[in-house]
Amino acid sequence: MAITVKLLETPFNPGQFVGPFTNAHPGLGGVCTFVGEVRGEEDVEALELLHYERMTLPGIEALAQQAAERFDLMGLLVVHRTGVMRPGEPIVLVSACAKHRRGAIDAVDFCMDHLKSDSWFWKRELRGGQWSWIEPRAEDHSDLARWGD
Amino acid sequence: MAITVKLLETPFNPGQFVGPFTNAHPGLGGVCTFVGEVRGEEDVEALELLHYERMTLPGIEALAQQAAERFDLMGLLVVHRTGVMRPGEPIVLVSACAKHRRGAIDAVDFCMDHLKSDSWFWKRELRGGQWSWIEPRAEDHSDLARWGD
Amino acid sequence: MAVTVVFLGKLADFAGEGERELPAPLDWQGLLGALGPDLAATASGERTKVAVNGAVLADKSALAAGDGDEVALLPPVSGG
Amino acid sequence: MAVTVVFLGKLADFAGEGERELPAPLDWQGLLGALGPDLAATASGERTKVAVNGAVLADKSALAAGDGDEVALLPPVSGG
Repeated sequence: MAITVKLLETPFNPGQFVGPFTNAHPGLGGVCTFVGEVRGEEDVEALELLHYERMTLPGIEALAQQAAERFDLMGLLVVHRTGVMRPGEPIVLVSACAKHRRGAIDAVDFCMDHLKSDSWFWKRELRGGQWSWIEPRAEDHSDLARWGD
Repeated sequence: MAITVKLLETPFNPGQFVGPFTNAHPGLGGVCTFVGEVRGEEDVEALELLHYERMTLPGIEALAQQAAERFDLMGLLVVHRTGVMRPGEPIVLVSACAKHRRGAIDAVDFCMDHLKSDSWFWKRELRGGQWSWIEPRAEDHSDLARWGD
Repeated sequence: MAVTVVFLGKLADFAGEGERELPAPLDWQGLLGALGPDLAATASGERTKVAVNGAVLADKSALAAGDGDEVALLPPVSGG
Repeated sequence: MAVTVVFLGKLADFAGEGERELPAPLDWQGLLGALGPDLAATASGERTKVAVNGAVLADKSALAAGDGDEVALLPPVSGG
């Protein structure tokens, strides 16, 4: 069971990670991948994701470890952007491969729910030339409740 | 909301479909993709997927339509192999893009559960030079029960 | 003047062919009679569905196929 | 002889800087006093967590940082 976690400061192409990740696990039954992109709705010009290097990477690695223990996986890959992003740029990629589809799909779902609300990221948006901080959302807590945490 | 369904008789590379599919939906929040591959466990040398052209394609198109009505999607892509496949070859690809991740992930999960048990495919495996038919599994019915069908 | 009967999945193995022409019109008893006892038993089983021109019959005993129709015998689909 | 205090997210805006050096040793009351009333009120809020060298304190009032330690003030993370 191989876990890879990367924080990237520059734009990335999901395909460049998913292809090699899939090829690295011969014998897999399925691979599930989620890619989140910066939405351009409501005149958002840019999004900035700030992190605390000392805690953000270990935090995501611990989450990946939790997912690996909970689901029957062969490999798990998490790639997360930091810094300033423009609408349409990928912000997060989670890919899980497993013998059976249920584990792969559930692991991606679990990681996304937890990444969104448990990770040490602070976001701000640029609209009309003004940066403003994004507050936590109640929805994220109901997402977590799905997993009984 | 764009639905694309393809049945392919020859091997395909998932990346060749997912990249253009994602690019075709600017403004998306996320894209979830599941790729199933032929497992090589227990000395399976090859898998053959037989279909009934007249019903298989319309059946998958109807399933995709159902998913589009049930989840809030921007696009849905289903690619399915037919014919003889070797271990490691992709057999199915489902990709959904949406404004929000929940719809994209749930749509992929829903389509996979239904494709596995509701589609007009008959499978046989080659082991030790002998072809044998694969029977339905009880697990597929419990997968469907998750969706209240 | 003919109905095409299509055998899917392992029914094609049982039948020894993928399809067969039978004279029209063809009803359910006529089909069972033409298939012979082994295939007829499988076709009658609850898990075998019958479609005419791509549409599954709710009640296969109501089969009424005419000239040019395609009747498909569909065993249960394989699991994942 | 110094403790580095790191301000994350919007706390950096409030503080007007990303980090600040404070004399060691540093306890919770010492930190609040050094931050000034506005930042101290935010730091004291239930939703602001405190980490020392990357580990979140279960009880931030038990802060006891020494020379070379890094104290981080972590506001709630942003939703998706």
